[in-house]
Amino acid sequence: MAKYKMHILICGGTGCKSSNSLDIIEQFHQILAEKNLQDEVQVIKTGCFGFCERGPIVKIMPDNTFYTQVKPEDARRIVEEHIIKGRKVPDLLYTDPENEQHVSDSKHMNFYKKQLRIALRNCGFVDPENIEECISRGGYEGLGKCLSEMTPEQVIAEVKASGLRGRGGAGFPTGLKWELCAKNKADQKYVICNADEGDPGAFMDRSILEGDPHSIIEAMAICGYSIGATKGLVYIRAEYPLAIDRLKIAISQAREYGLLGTDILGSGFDFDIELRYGAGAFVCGEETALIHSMEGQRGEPTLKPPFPAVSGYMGKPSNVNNVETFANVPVVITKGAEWFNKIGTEKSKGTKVFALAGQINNVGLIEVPMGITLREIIYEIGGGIKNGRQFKAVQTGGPSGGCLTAKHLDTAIDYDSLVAAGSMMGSGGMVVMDETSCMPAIAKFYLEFTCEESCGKCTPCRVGNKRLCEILEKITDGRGTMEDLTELRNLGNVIKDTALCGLGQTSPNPVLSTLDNFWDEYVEHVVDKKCRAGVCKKLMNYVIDPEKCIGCGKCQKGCPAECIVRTDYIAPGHKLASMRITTEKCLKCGACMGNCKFGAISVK
Amino acid sequence: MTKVKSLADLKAMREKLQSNLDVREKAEHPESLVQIKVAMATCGIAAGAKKVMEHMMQKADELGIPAVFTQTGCMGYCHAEPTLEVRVPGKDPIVFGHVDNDRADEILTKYVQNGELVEGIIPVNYEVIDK
Amino acid sequence: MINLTIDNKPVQVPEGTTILKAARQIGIDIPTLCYFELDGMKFENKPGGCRVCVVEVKGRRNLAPACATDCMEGMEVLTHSARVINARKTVVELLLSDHPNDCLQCEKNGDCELQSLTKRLGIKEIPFKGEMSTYKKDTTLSVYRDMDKCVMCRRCESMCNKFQSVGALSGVNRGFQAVVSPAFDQPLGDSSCVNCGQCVQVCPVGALTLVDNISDVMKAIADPTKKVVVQTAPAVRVALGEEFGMKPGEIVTGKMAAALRRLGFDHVYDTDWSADLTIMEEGTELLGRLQKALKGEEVKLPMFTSCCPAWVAFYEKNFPDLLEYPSSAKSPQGMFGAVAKNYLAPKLGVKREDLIVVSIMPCLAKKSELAREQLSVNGNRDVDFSLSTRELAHMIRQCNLNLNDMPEEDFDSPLGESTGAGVIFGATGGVMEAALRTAYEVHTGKKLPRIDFEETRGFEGIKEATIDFDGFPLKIAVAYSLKNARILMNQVREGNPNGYHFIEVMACPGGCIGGAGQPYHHGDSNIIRKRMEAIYREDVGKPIRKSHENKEVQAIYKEYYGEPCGHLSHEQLHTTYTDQSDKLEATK
Amino acid sequence: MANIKLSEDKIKVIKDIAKSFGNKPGEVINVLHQVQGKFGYLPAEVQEVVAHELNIPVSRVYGIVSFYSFFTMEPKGEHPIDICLGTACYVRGAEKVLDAFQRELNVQVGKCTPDGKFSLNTLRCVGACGLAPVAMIGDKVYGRLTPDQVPGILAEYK
Repeated sequence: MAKYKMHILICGGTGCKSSNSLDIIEQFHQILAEKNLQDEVQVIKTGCFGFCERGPIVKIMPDNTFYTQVKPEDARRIVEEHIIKGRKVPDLLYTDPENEQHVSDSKHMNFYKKQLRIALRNCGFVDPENIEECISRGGYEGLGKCLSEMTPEQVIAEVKASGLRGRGGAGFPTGLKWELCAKNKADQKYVICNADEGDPGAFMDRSILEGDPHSIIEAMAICGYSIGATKGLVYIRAEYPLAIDRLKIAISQAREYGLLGTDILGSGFDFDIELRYGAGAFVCGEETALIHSMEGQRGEPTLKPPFPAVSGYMGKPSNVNNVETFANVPVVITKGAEWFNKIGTEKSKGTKVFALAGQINNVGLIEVPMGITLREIIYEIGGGIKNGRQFKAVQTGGPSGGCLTAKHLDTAIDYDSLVAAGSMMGSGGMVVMDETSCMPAIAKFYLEFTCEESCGKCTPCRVGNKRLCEILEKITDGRGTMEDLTELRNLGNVIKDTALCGLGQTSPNPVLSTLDNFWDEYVEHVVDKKCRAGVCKKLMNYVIDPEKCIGCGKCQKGCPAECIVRTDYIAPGHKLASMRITTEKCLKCGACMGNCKFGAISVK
Repeated sequence: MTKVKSLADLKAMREKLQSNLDVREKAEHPESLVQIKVAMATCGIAAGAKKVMEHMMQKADELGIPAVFTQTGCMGYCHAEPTLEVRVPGKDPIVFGHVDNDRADEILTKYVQNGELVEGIIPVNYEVIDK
Repeated sequence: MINLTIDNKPVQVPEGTTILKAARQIGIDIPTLCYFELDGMKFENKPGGCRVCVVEVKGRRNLAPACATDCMEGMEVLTHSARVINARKTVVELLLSDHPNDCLQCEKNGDCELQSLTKRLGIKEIPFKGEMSTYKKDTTLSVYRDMDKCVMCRRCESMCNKFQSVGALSGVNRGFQAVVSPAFDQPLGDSSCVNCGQCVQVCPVGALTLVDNISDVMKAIADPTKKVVVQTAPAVRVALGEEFGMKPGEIVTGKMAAALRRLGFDHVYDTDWSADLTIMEEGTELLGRLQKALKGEEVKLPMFTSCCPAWVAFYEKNFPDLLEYPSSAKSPQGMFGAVAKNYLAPKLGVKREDLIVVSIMPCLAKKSELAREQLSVNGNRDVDFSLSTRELAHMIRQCNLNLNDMPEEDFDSPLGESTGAGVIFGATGGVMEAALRTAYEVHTGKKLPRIDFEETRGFEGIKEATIDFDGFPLKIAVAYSLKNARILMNQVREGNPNGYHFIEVMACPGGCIGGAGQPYHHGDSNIIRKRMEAIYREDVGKPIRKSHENKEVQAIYKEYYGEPCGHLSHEQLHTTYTDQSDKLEATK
Repeated sequence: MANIKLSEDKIKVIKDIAKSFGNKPGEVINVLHQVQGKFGYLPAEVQEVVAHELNIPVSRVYGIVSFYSFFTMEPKGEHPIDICLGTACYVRGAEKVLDAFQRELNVQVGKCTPDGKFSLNTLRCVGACGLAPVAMIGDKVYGRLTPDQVPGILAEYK
């Protein structure tokens, strides 16, 4: 077996892939062959590195050099300079935005410094399509340990002791969930992996499946062993073709190596996994809806009880956990509950993966210990707000979460502190906003999503969210009244109190939390008919600064509403009279502003 | 492929496979390893650095030294090629010049394993960029 | 047993009891909307979707739906705290914000559960204004759909799928656009719908209503050139009283006949009479098949009854390969129409076209049945209009009458006499029992040792029995709900492993007494029970209880038809079935 | 009830897919995924055949198809065309541009040309009001459109 001296790791995650990372791989192969280096340098397609902001990412090992935004044509330089001559290619290195210096080693990048990677431990490190790489990282040893050294009860006890909680949203203790399912006797039970990530802007589950599918297979088998199930099902979004492919490859490799199938590792334990495809319904993240969808029904949630642990898929006891939760399980077993327990806060143990997005310098996927503050995430890992603007709010938990403000920046984040602050962990979306974001408009954006994704089964969600959305539309259109604000709050609270499932119960959070934290902004929209962020078009006025206007008339020609007229005023130094916008006729399309070459038009 | 039959099998397999990943494993925790940087610019290669590096990697393996080898550019000691820098955990890096296979063995057995200094040390006169 | 308190009142209930039922036990009536249960008939719609029945449970984060939350030891439930009332009102206000405000003209005015909820909660205005759902109106001959009024309770969907296995309706789309509809939003008439109308019976609002034929009938009555006769089905007389404030199960046969006369019908006859006639035909057909079978001749067994038009439509659409199994006898409505147009019209001295036959039925499928080609002669229908029990009640009120004040009157002759056997056609198992009473005596030539066949009675979904036919073990089955019928039909398809000879099917819960044209029972299955009791009471009260002993039936055979299953009766009293299934047709 | 009209080979494709899932009703979503994968969309006739093969009511199949956003009953063309009908575009003559596309392609909004090359849809705003009127073909944005430019643009794709 050839022993490679150097490894080139290239991100094959969906993000980097869509910006040509596969071509880069192809280029590397070609150039290495040309230089006769194919036996010395190995090219590995990995899962997501997380630093999607700067993709495609290429990492050179062993010197741990981290190249960002690599293009296929850069491959030659990397080979000729770095691989052959040992000189790093400086312009492809990551530039620290603070001191503008190149950073070559990911260890020294702020983006990675504060991260602790448990669930993402193998993402960006191993070739997800090669089970041997996974095994050499200790993969399946957790399963081995369970099967040969532990009873099912001990496994559950270990998971319980670790304090691991569900990473999909509500944070239900994983060990307890397993125990409930284990207690129910049945001829058949199911382990279900929820990979129906539907939260707009959250993609950690996809990254884990793409980067480390074996950890999920291993964890599901561990769960199966502990609850007495021999069948596993992964409910995965059909929109994740790459994750599906990788998972399929991983499953067949695991079967081939005897890590799935009958008599796993000589223990007498049988377990196998099948895939089921989601078809685009956010509500199917809710476990009862997910189960109905797997059974070939409309993905409508049903009341609990009965819980899936009692009557789940096909009426059999079933345990549903999401991808990230499962990804933690093998580590809990191999490193032990005690080790895991030390990470995090009192009630939230371990780490959480967040998809960092919005007006922030480093967009990407991060994994941090519970208890980290928002400040650390936003300013250290995230590299601060884009364009040096002011931080305004951060939205966590996607459509089910709320908006937190500067006063929450130093809160240690975990499941409970986020709920106390009016938001929630959710699946881990984290959208950072600056002063250019309008909070009522943000609330409306999320409500529109909820309305689109509501299953329509219960009244509060079907009609209530629609009405919430309509009231928000009224407010952002400048037609709102103070009574509307009262109604927003009352209706939001009723929906929270009466909706059938988790999606409905949490759907008013974006409204309620912005009402709490940005009340003034709502009042401005309603009373002053003003949008300070300049987002709500109907509340904006375009004005021409007569001192700056040279009177070229370009704005007038491009105005669809013919609302721009020439005045009599000629500013000092100009030859032509300035233009003026007739506000009453203005459609607020912004065409004039785009046409003005002199920056004379602004929004007030 | 034969199936993995037991946890012991799995662990044995891991042992066997692990070295393939060493390059990456070690890169993740370089501070706990012996880091050996071989200057491999044109002059170094011309002076036989590549062969020395290959030899040294094999030797380190034989001796069971947890070392990570990286290639680096010209260190500026063209007069003493092949040159390499050795950083033993907890110690300052030392640069050796005129390294051939024998000297390489010596560096490993004497300096790395026993802490004895060997001939050919070049005084370092600059800071490494990526410290 | 579980102990809990509801509104601070202690209550003890068995495990598995919902808060809703526990509360009812101590006189606390929590309002519901989507929740619907037919106790003892294995039908339940409990999606927990409307959220009207929410209550506060101490220690729980959010409100709990009482209809679907089981009582737990030590639970403290509040059903009317300020939080609950506010939530409940808001939920109903939300429903109203997407509901047309046309109560006054709505078919369901006065019978609407949303209307009574609104009144009960004291909602005076709707604080929410916004987009309202709009859908195409759609109608079959029986069912009218105005889905703008749908509140997504899903009762109709459950009825259509879980109870009837017809599968015409399904929840479609999602979110605010979610509604119950046939596939591709196609007209209900183009779907697998069999017009059983049970969706109408359970709809809490005016989204699904019957097709109203009152004005057609009034016009005919007002037309001096027409003679208008009416027939009334057995189940009507045990339910019509409910519309006039009488207790369920009150028998109003005489008052009904009197009211019909006052409405202006020229002659008031009884479908019970033609039910007896049906037994003569169907019973004879059964005996014929059995005798052939005994002789080892090729014959289709089991024979199915064919009086339920929803059932007929169901097997034409779903079991086109088994069309030779059901009896070819027309339904009592159909037979009455045939007799009226062929035999009665000349007797009354009117042309066929000038005799208008109206039926009063507990059923909505009858409105579709009368349009079957097989029930017309040269485009003139044997039965011109069918009114449901509810429409008859409307008509009585419209004509300033009160059923309570009516005298007891008899039906007209010659199509007015009936036996107890004709009466019990209205309940599940009744056609079977009536047939057995006659077939036994005709077949054996002996008098029945006992008239009552208890084994065919009651609310069990599928009843089976073996009847000793003087040494011959006759295997029978009785089913109500088309889902149960489907089970039996599938058995027949698989070779009739249970060896049935005769199977009765009725589509509606408890038979015609639970028909879609009956007064709304709003899920109170006791009402259906009372109607059934009344049916058997009426049976016992009849001097003659076997169809073949009906004097007027005997007379018409003597005078007109000759013998059951004879040539003329075949022509007029029997029918044919056609394949109405979806077909896969390959094109190039 | 209606007769389902579909070509023989299409029926066969559906039958084979249904069979590969054991004709089990519970597999309906998997079957629909594969069928859509083959045909690109799920027209009514196709759903009828799926229902027939799995022995479930077609209303249930439609209930599922209309629930999940991944399933579509409209064919998308090889080059999907989206015309912005936001206010800014509308007042600058987007409707005339839309008419031109309709005329050139001889196709209604929401439909696909018979050869499957183009499908035509409208949307509310693409956020490029400065370029109004705007149309998108695939991912490419065309701005400041006039009706007489339409034939030339379409020619790029023919």
